[in-house]
Amino acid sequence: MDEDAVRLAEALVFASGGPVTARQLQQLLPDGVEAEAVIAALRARYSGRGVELADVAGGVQFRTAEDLAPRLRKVVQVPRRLPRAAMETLAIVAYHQPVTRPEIEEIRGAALAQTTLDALLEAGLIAPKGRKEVPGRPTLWATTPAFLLQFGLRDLRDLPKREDLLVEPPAAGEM
Amino acid sequence: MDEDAVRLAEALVFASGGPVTARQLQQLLPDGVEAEAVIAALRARYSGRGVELADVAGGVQFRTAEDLAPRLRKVVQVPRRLPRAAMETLAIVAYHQPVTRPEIEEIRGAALAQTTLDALLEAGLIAPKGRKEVPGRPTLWATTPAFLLQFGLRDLRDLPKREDLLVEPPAAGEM
Amino acid sequence: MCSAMVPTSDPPDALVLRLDGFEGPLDLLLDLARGQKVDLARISILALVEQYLAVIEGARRVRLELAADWLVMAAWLTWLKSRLLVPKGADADEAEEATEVLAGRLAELQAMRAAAAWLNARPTLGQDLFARGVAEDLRVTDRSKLALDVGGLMRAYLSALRRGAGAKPYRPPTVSLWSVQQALARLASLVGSLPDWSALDTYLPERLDTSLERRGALASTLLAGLEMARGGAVRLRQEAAFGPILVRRGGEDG
Repeated sequence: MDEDAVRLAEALVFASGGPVTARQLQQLLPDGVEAEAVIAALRARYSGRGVELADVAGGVQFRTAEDLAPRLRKVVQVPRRLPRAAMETLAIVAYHQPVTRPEIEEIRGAALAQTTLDALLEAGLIAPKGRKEVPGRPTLWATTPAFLLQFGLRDLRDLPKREDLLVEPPAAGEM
Repeated sequence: MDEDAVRLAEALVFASGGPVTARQLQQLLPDGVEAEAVIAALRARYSGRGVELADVAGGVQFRTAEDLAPRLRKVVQVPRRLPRAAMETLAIVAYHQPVTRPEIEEIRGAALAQTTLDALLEAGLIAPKGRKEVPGRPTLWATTPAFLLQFGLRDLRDLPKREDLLVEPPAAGEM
Repeated sequence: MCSAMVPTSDPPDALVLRLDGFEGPLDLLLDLARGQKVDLARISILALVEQYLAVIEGARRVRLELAADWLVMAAWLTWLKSRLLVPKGADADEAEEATEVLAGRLAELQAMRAAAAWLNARPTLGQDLFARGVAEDLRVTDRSKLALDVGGLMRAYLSALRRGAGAKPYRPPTVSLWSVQQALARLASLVGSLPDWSALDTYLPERLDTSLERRGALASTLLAGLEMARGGAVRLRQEAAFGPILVRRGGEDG
């Protein structure tokens, strides 16, 4: 195999912004040199190396060898914030637990979407805790140990007192 | 040389795109394997190939071999070369950094055109670096790591000494 | 680069001056200095000054609009020339100093231009060498963790309470007042069982929480008493002004 052609193919695949097709390579090669053969030679050369020639979307591209990828992979943690409605619901559950969904809606003055409840359940921050013995027996909700962990609280009593929070108690009609 | 370590270094430097420092590599290597030695082995392996290992901006980076450039330019997108005024301004920033715009203008004996500044900023070759504590607090300019990468410098000390520059003035009409 | 004077054929001796080929007076001066083909440290400043002034003079002759900085430089060089031409005297030091400043500036520009040329001659990334076209991103973003803090929880609680309170329609506080009708019914049912005089306020209902309710009930009971007294069902008596009002069943002489 023509060493110069392999070097050129190597540089082209390396520098290209996307997969390189045999046709693209062929345009750079002198007459009589088959792009397919050059690519095959390049593939053989990189076989078993840290980087390998992979077939992707109609072309070839260098790619980290599969066995090395996990060692190079870096996990970047980007914590997400809860949406406002979920945060408010969580706060109400924390202060009023055990509390029913209608009670949460009453306190927030807004309907509680199922997705909001699901988000809190999925995050393991709240859990059902029995049913209220009133007609319809609605589920009672309470915070979980994961809630304490997440907020770095030892105990629910570590939360600021409601009275400390509300400088002016919400008198009816005032707020 | 530990083949696994060389493969890992190869994969890391390939995947990164930007320069990889010996320290970064060292963190991935098992105890007792010297990053510097691994890099040397990798450099030797790629010597004379279509892609070579270069020392730039405090680390190593794979780059295509220089002799292939004329052919690669046909298919790889090449940005426009910087105009003379921009190159001179860049040289002044490189040698006098951190430097203010009036100081650059003083050395060139000409006003610095906005388009020149924009071209250097857009190419990411210079960046603001604080302000000079004189009346008006003008912005100070300095070169970036991209400047080192672009011109293949390990660090700013790779620039020739000013005295050496003056020994052989470039022939008129070259620039 | 050496395009300060581009000779044209018509008229043969005239020069079309293109100062716009230069980036300012210093650029032109450096180009003229290089024309002397000697080390910058040994150029003849006087010759240089004269060349510059000649170029500017020529430019003005062809009525070119000359930028201020070209003329400022010309004026300064004219001054320098006059100092250089006078025999050694008081002004010589000043002239020497000015010459050094000019030579220093030319040397610096020369150096920077050489540096630019050196950079330009380097194998340049993106021109002569190419880095990897697409870097592989081996970073994995983990968004499973939640960013929560007690402060945010408090803010959420307060805003929930505010909205909850704001969402309720305004209802004036209900006050239950003892009506005259209720007082009449109560008085009628009780007065028969108490044949003797008794204080009217003993006929008030048992549960009166506020003084407003108490005063309202007292007024209603008085009105009920007066109404019943009018029909003769009860008799009312008051011993003294503001004294207790006494009530008993009517119909019999007391």
